[in-house]
Amino acid sequence: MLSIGVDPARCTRCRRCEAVCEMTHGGDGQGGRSRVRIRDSGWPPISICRHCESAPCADACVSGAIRLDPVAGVVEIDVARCVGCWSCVMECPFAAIAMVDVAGQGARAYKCDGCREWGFPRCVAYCPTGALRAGAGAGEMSGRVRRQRAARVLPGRPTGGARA
Amino acid sequence: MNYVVVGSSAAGLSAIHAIRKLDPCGNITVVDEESRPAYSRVLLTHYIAGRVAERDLFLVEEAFYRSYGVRTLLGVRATGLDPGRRQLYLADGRVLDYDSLLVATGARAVVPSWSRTGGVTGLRTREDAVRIRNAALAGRRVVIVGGGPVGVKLACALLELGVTPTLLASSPRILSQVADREASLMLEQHLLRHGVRVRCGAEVGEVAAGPRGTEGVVLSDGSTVPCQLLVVCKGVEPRTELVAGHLAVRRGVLVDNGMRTSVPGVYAAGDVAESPDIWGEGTRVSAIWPHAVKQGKVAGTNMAGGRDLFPGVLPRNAMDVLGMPFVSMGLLHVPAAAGWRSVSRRRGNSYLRLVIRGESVVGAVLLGCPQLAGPIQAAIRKGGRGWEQLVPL
Amino acid sequence: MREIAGDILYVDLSERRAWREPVPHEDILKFLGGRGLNAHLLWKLTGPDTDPLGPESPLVFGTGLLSGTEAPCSGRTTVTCRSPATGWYLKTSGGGHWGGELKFAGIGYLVIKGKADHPVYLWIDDGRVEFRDARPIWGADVRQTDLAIKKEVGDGDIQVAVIGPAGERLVKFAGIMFSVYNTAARGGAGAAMGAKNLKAVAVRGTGALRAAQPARFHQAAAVCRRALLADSGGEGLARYGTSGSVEAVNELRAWAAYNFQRSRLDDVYAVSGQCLAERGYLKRRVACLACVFGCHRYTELTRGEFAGCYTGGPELETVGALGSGCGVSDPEAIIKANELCNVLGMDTISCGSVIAWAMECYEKGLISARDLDGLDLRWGDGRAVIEMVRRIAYRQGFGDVLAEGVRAAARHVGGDSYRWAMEAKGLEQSRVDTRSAKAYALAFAVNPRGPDHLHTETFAEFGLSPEGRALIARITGDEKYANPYLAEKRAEIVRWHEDCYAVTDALGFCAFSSTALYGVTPARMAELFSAATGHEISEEEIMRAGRRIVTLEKCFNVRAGAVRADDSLPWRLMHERTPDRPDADAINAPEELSRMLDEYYSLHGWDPETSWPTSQTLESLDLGDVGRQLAAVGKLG
Amino acid sequence: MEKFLVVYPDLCTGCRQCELACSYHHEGVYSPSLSRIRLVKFEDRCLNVPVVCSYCEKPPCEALCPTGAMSTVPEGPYALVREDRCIGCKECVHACPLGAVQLHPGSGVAMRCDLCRGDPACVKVCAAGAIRYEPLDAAVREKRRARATSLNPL
Repeated sequence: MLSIGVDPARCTRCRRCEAVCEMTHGGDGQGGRSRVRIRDSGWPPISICRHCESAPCADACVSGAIRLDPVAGVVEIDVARCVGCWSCVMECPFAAIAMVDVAGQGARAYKCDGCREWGFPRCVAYCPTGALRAGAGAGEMSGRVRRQRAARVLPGRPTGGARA
Repeated sequence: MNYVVVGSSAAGLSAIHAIRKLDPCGNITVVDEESRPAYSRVLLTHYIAGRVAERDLFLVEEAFYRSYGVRTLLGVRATGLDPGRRQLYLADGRVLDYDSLLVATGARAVVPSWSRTGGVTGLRTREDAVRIRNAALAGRRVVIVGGGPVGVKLACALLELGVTPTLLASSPRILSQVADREASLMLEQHLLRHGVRVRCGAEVGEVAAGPRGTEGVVLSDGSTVPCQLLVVCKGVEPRTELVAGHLAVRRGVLVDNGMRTSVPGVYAAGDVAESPDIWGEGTRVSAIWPHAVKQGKVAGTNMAGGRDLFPGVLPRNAMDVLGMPFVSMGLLHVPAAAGWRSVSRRRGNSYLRLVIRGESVVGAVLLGCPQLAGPIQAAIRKGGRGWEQLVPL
Repeated sequence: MREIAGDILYVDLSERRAWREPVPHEDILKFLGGRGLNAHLLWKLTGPDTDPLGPESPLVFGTGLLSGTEAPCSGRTTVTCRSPATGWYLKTSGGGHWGGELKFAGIGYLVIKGKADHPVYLWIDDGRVEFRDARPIWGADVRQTDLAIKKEVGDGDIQVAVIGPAGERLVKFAGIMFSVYNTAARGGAGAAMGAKNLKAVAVRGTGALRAAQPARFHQAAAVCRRALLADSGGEGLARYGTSGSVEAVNELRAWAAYNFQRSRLDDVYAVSGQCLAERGYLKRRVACLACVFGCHRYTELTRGEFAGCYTGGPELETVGALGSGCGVSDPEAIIKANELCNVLGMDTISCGSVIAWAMECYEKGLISARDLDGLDLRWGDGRAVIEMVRRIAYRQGFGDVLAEGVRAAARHVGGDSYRWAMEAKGLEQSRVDTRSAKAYALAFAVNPRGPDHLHTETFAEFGLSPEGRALIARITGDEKYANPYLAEKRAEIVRWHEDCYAVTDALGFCAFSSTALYGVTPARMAELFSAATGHEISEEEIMRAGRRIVTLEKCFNVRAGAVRADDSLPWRLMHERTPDRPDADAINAPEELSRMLDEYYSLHGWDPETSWPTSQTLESLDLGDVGRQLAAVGKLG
Repeated sequence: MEKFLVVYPDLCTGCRQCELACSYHHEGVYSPSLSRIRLVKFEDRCLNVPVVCSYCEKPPCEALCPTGAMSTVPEGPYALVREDRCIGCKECVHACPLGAVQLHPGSGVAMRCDLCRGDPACVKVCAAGAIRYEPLDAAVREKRRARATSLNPL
C-alpha cells in the first residue's frame, strides 16, 4: 500500500512538487494537470491523495470509477467511468480530488495516481525539504521513523544503519 | 451459517463483500425482485444525460455472484418474515431459513394520487430512465414535478440532451431541503440562465389528458403547463412492508449503530434503515449512496461475527448543476435558539455557509467552492471544532 | 497445524527455482519439527554417497516448531546437512531472530539444493523469493554483509543469515551467522553454504502464528516462564552469561586448558563471565527470540591495544577454545579473537582447537616458525592467536592447513601429532574435559557429528544445582549419581538427555530451558505441543519422538558407513591422564568407554557389535521404512 | 497517579517477548507486526530499543486524524482507535515522531498502544525490566540517578 505523508511545517512553497507532477502527467506547464496542490490560503496547505486503506472516495463513488488497486496499492480513478458527480470531492478530508476537464468531455475526478509507472511518487522524490514523504506501505514508513528515532536513543553509535 | 440478503443494491452488495471477507464458507443467498443484477439508481440521471451507457449502470455482473459463491434468487419478491423461526417467505412459495438476515429493500418513489395516469412516470428504475430518455430524444416536452436533488439533476440531464424541461417545485424555492435560501436562489438563477423553466410554489392539481395521451399538467392556481411526459420526483420512502409488524419501524426500519434491528438475527441497511445520526441526537433515514455502502459493510461484518460500527448518519448531497458544483451537508436549518448561528461568505459565484451550534460547525452549504467540502465534513465528524482554521471567512 | 509449523520452502539454486509445500501433518506428529523434521528431510534427500560440498547435497534450515510463539526460549533454528568437516551427519543450531522471522514469513523449513553459477543471496519477502546478485558483497565480512543487504533491501528490520569470508573459502569449520552474532557454528555448515555460492538468506516476515488452542498455549507458556525464572541457575546465567560457570567447571577439573594437557586453569577468573562484567567489557545482555534470560553478551573494548573492537560474546566455549585452550588468559585478546571469528564467520571451538593443536606442534618442534611464516605461535600469546584466526579464515600460509580441520592437519604434519589432535569423527572436541565428566564422555562419543555437548547436554551430572541433582535422582533412582567422576548409570543419563534434547531442539527450545536449566520439562513440552497443534501428545510419546529423531540421525551415519569404532573420543583423553586429578579414574580409558557404550547400545536396542539399530527397534519407533532401506544395503543390526 | 509505559533501552535484551505478548493480547496470535510495541534492533551493536506510544500531551496523531478515529479515553488516559471511523489514510503514521503508530496489516486500521487498559501485557513478560508501567516521576528519578552515576566515576 502506497503511503504518502505531508508535513506542511517543512514546506517552503517552492512548488517543485507541482511542477514535477505537471510534467509527469503531461500538462501544459500551467499547473492544471498537477495532482498535488500548494494552496495560497485555506486548508489544507498541501493537498495530495493519501491512498487510504478504506478510501471514503471509493465508498462514495456511485459509478464504480474509484477503486483500490490491491497490487499497486494505490487508489485510482477510471476516468472513463467517472460521471463528475462531486461525491468523491465531498468525501475527501484532504481535499485531494479535483475536477478537471480531462478529455474534453466535461469535468472528471482527478487526483494523484501514485506515479504507478514510475514506481515511486515523483513529487516526493523531488521534494527538497521532506515536506512530502512516501513509502511502499505504512509499515515501512513507521519502521523507518522508528529506526531513525531509536538510533538516537543510546550512545552506542549504532552503525546498524538508521537509514538502512 | 446461512445468510440471506434481501435487496442487492449498494447496501446488499457491500454486505456480501463484508461477509465473505470474514466467512469464506457460509451460505449466502440474495433475493431481489429485479431480475437483472444490481444497478446504480444514482446513475440514472447520468444515463439519461448520456454520460453512461446502459450496460454501465450495472454495479456487478452475474459472474460476481458466482465468484463470491452467492446463490441468487433474482426476480423473486420476498413477501413475509417469521423472525421467531428465522424464515423468509418468497412470492413463489419458497421458504428460506436464515441465521442472519439483511433487509436492504431500499426505498420507493413517492407517488402522488394525481399521478396514476398515462404519461406520468417516476424516476426510480432503469425502465423509468429508459422511458424518459427515449421521450426526450423524441423531442417530447417534459415537466419535472419536484424541486429536490433528483428533480434538479434530471433537469440538468435533459438540458444536456437538448431538451428544455420545466421544473415545478411545490415549495417556495428549489432544493429547499438541502440548501439554504441564498444557495437556492443562486441555483435557480443559474438554471434559469441555462433555459430551464423553474416555477416555485407550484402545486399540481391534475394531469390534463387528451386523445393522444398527456397534454399538460394543470396547477392548483388553474394555469396549465403543456407537456407530453410528466416525471414525478417527490422523493422516496423506505420499503418497510416486508418487515412491518415484526420489527420496530418509524419512517424506516430502526437500527442501532451495528445495523441491528429490534429482532435478533435481523439487520437492516441502506435506504430502508433509520439509524442514529452522528450527533447521537436522533435517528434518520438517509437515502444516500455512501451511507448505504458503509451500512452494508457494517451489517455484513456484524452478521459474520465481526465487530463494526456505523458512525451515524450525516445527511449530505453533492451534485453538478450545469457546471456549478453544489455540496451541502449536516444541519442546515438555523433555529432561533441560543447558540445557533450561521456564517457565510460570497465571492462572485462562490458561496459558502456554515451552520454553527455553540463552537461547532454542524452543517455547511458550498456552492462553487467544493474543495472545502471534504475538510468541512471531516470537521463536522470530529465534533466541529476548529472550523475557523479551515475556512478564512 | 500449518499455522504454527510453517511450510517447507524448496530452493534450487542451479535452476533458480523456488517452490513451497506444506509439511504433512503426520510428519509433525512423528518428528515434531525443527531438528526432527530436518533429519527426516535430509534422510529423504540424500544418499550414502552424497558429497557434502557437491551441488546435490541439500542444506536444510528448520525453525523450531514453537519458534515465533511466546514459549520461553523457543527461538532456535537447526541447520542440517552432511558435514563438510566430518562427512557424517551434521545438525547444528543457532539462536537469534532469523528463524522467527522466517516463521513469520510463513516458512518453517528452508531446503536449499543445487549451486548458483555466481554468488547470490536469497531475499525472502513474506514467502516471496528473489535471487539477488551477491557478487558485490562476496568477500565482505558478516557485519558488512548484514548491513549491505539491509540497505539494499531498504529495511533495517529484516533478518539475515550470512556466511563470512571463511564460508566462502570453504573453511571446514565455517559457520552460518544469524542476526550477526548467533552462529550455527559446528561442522562446517558455512562451508556447505559457501559451496553453493550462497552468501546470505535475508528474510522479512509480517505474518502471524496461531496456536490451535490459544488460551491453553498461553497458559502453558506462562507456566514454563515462571519455572525458568525460578530456576536457581537462571539469575547467574542472565547476569554472567554462559561463561559465568567457568569457575565451577574449573573446580570440577573439567575445564580443558593448553589443548587438554590440563583440565583446570590456575588464573581462571580472568576468563570468567564475572571478570568480563566487572572489568566493564560487558556492555549489555542480548537475548534470542522469546528468551527470558538473555545469556548472550555484547562486549566492547574502549581502551588498550584492541580499542574499538566490539562483538557478541565471548561465550564459555569461546573463552575456553580461543583462551584457556591456547593458554591465553587475556580477556581483551579473547574478545578480539572472538570478534574476528564472528565477522569472518567461523566456529570458535574448532578454530581455537586447531590453533591449540598447532601450538603444541610448535612447542614439540613438529612445525617451525618458518612453516608459520615467522609467527611465534607460543602458548598464551593472544596476538599470535588473533593472527592465526585471520590466516585460517583467509587460508593464508599455514592457515590453509588448519582450515581443513585438525584431523587433516595432523595427517599433513604427521608424527605423533594425531595424539593431541583433539578430535573424533573428524570434529574438534568442545571445551569439556570429558576425563572429569563421564556422561559427557559417553554423549560426546555417540554424538553423530562428533564430540561435543550439543547432541545432548548432560549438565545435570555435575550436580551443580538442586534441580540438576533432582533430575539425576529421577533418572537413576539416586542423587549420588549426580557426580561427573562416576561411570555408572551414564547410559541412562545420556539416553534421557538425548530424548529430551531432541525434543528441545525440535520445538526450538534452548538447552538452557530443559537440560542445563530445567523449567521446560518434557511434560511441559508435551503440553505446549498439544496446545499448539491441537493434537494431544503425552510426555512418554513426545520423549519417544525424541528418541525417534536421535535414532534416525544415527541411521544416517550407519547408512553412510559408520560402525561402532566411530563412536570414540580423542586419543589424548583415552590414553593420557590429566595431571590435575591424581585419582585413577581421571581418564576416558577405552575399556571404560566401551562398557558405557555397551550399556548405551543395549538400552537403545542397537546391536552392540556394530552399533547399528535393529529392525525391531526401528519398527517400534515407527521407522520401519528406514529399517528397510538399511536392510537393503546390509546395515541393519 | 497517572502511570505510563517507560522503556529503558539499555536494559532491553531484544527478546521480543513484549511484541509477542502484545500481539497475543490484542489479536490472539503471535506476530511482531501486529504488536503495538515494536522493537528496533541494531544487531551489529546488539542494541535493542523498544518503541511504543509515549502518550504525548498533545498527540499529533490525534490532531491530524481527519476523522477523529484517534482519540484518548480520558479516564486512563488510554488510547482508543475508533475503527469504525478510521479510513486508513496513514496521517497518524506520518505524524508520530516515534514511529509508534502503525496500520493493522489486515484491516488497514491504525494501531496504537492502549496500555491494555491499565494492565500492560508487555510489562508482565519483560524479564529484563526494560519496560515498566510506572508514574512519570519515578522514571524521571531513575533517569536522574543514572545520569548522576555516569558523571561520578565512583
